[in-house]
Amino acid sequence: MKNKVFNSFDEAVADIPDGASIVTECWGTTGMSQNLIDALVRKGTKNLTLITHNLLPTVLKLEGIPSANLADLLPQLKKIITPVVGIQQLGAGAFVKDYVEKGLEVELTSHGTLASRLYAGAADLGGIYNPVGVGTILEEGKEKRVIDGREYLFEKPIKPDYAFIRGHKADFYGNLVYWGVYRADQPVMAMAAKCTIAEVDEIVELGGIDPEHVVTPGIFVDRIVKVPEDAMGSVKITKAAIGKIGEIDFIRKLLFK
Amino acid sequence: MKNKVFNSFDEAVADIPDGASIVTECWGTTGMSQNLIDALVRKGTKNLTLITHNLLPTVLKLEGIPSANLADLLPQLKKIITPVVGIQQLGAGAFVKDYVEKGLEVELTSHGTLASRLYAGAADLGGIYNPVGVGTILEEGKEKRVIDGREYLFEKPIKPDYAFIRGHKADFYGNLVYWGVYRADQPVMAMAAKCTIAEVDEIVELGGIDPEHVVTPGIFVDRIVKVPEDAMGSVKITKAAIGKIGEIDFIRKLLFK
Amino acid sequence: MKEKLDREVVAMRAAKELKDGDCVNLGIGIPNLCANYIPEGVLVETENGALGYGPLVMQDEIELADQHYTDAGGRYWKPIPGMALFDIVTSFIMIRSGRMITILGGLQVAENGDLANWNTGGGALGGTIGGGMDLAVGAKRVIVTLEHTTKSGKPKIVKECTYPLTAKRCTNTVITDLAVIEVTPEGMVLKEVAPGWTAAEVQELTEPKLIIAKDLKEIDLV
Amino acid sequence: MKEKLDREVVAMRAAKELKDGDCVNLGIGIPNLCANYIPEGVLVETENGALGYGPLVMQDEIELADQHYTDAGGRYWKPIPGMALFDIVTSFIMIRSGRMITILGGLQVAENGDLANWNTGGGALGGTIGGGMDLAVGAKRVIVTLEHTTKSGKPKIVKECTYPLTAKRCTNTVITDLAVIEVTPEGMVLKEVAPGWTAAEVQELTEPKLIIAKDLKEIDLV
Repeated sequence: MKNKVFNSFDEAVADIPDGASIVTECWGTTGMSQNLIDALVRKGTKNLTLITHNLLPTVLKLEGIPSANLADLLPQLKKIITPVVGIQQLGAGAFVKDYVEKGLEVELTSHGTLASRLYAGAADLGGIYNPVGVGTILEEGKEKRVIDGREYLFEKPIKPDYAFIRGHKADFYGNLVYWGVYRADQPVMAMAAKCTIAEVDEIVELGGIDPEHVVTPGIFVDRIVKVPEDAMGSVKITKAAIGKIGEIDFIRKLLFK
Repeated sequence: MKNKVFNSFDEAVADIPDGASIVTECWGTTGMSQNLIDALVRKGTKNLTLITHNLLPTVLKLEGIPSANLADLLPQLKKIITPVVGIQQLGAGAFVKDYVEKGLEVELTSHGTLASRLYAGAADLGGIYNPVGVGTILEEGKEKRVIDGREYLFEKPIKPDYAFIRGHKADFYGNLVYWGVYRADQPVMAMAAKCTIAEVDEIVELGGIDPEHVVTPGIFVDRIVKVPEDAMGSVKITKAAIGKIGEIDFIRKLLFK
Repeated sequence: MKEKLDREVVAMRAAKELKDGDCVNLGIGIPNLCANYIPEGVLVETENGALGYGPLVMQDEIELADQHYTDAGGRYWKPIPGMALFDIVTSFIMIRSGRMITILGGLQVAENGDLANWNTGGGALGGTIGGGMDLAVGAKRVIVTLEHTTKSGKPKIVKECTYPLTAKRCTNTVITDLAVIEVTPEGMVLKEVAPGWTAAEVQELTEPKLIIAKDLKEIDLV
Repeated sequence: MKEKLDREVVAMRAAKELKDGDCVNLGIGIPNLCANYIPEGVLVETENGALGYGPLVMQDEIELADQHYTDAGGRYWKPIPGMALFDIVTSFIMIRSGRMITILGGLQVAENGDLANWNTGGGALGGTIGGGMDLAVGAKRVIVTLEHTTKSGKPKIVKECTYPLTAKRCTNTVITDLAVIEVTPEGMVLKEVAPGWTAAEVQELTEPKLIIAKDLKEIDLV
């Protein structure tokens, strides 16, 4: 059986060349492939195109909370495709602005459009006509077409070179299940990318995942690395981080009812 | 809590008007919503557009096997959109031909294109550029466009009025799981249709389906009917049918190794 | 000056628009506050992939917070039986296929239903699009909640939006701290006013000409 | 006349193209027969939504047949650990995203790789498209298995297909009862011939001019 399990995050990202495009998940700090991102930061790969739902606010890091942080990758980026440049309250918009002034290209999109474009990439489509963004700044530079009396914008598929995804359990074929809202963008990212690398809580034997419950079939997962218990993004460290977040008043107000 | 459970198949299809479009599953005899189809045959609704992967071979019925049969709906159809008009070995092509001569319109498509068009309908897209069918008879009447050096055909979304789907378990919100390859087209059909009617083996309490295992969230399911144990398509009847199929030599050779 | 409704009351009034069987996605701002007043049988959706989940975790129950159960704004919620978890492709099909009601915040709403709610004018980096445009275009009903005027008293309900748009002609109902307004093909119809306010007083703080509903009444939370 | 390989042997030779870690979708006809000869570590996919499933149910074990576990051709298979079940959207993404190898049957293959395999000329009703066009366009490698000639001895490997096409320029490898041929930008390269046959004899039954591989060898099943 072909071995998809890598022993280290550094090995798993070792072949990613300068100029590659990478899609990864970030909703605040949930569902991030923090260990793969850190490995790519260590490797120093340049001129990357990053496709992501979000860029993590840096404030948690500044407060010393052991939290995932996609913003560390900013100095290595040529371009970002995202619906969320930064969360204003946490000052991330300003943070990104510095990089934009130094030449970082930002392509804005809506999150649903990002989902459809990733689907289009995965399903080998040449493009889609999308109703979202008509009459907004997202129209700029896009073909507009009226179909059955309604306006649409032409959007290109997204087919990233690599996806970094965060799973819960993987078996040796790469069949994956997620946990809660960590699922989010991961399944479509895995299908759209040419090479998908997953960091997971647990690796199980074949049969350890009920075939009816598989969310991402193994054919879409090329490499698997287990997240050690004491690594960033592990359940243990994440629980500790939530505790600390609860001590910081303004974040506490933001995140708790 | 809004009640989605209907007590009979006839009630569940009672409001379907002449001229409606209906998408339903048919892979041979697996995954069919036979009881909803039978109810629609009883109702006699006319000028229907049927979207389906397949039309069931009639031969099983001729042989007296208690098996699902979508072909019963043929006299009520104005149009079919399908990748499989009939299975030649079972004589269904000839069967459909009679109806075509009497005015039935057939729109051929590939199965993957059908999946993408249903996705496009569900995701509210105006159209897609599809690489499949270029250079074939499926080109006829379609816009062709070169995108990044490759040819694509423009395909319209499919947004049927009704989906008849076959689930395994449903809870009271309509959250659904399937069983084996009965899943197939059902999830995307449920999402693309304006009104989705499900026939299921079992209806369970809220909590009877693990939230992580839900395949079709309840928002996509408008009506639910339980398949009685002695009805067509129930596990009991289907087992009996397989036994009978095994007695007919030429089908046996077709379906068993 | 007469008193306007407070944000919590606006949220309560907006939540009254929902009924048993509805699925709703709540935006940032006043809509967040609606979470506490959702009628029974209404399922709440979050675009990061959950529908029909339980109440939010309160500040004094932080030990219940689980990173795997958060909404699109990063707030923690409690899992309950009957909820469903799914990916963003499914989530945005829910949102775009006309099955969802959405309650959104707003910076400006125009007479024709145009909505501006994502960007105060800082260019591409001036705000967060997220799933807001998808909700505005795709939802079967868009309810916008906002304060009737800016802090300096300028109308937020305008003839034409000056802030970058979220979507064109998308708003169905506007609920403010002064009024409930329906957007119709004939124009904006004033349906309800805050207690103690007259239609004329609301009109004064509103840029487009309002059509006064025949059955105009006071905003009522029952 | 010299003996050609039988269908079972063609299937065995085709299955030899697969290696550990490959995922393969098998079409109707000779490809069906490959199922018995799939090397270890190769996962078989069926477009109705299963990958990595177990062996087919044999005629003498009908009691194992379960309607919930069938392939696209309606044949019953046995579930095994490690398999995955999914819907057609996921299935056709697998097929179209260049991750799958497919072994298809063929009516005709043209010099440039054009494939005709769905329709013998009866118009729209003349055949079954199913997922065949998706496989031909989307698979990372298309292996076509067919008899080298029609029953009346006419070449099926032709300069241009006369039957309705499945897809243009899609075929990578042709495996027949006489030869293994690679489709390259320079033309069709004859790589292997059936035992006892010469390149010239194969050429005689083939319409396009074949390029003879330097390392031409006999078809070998080991």
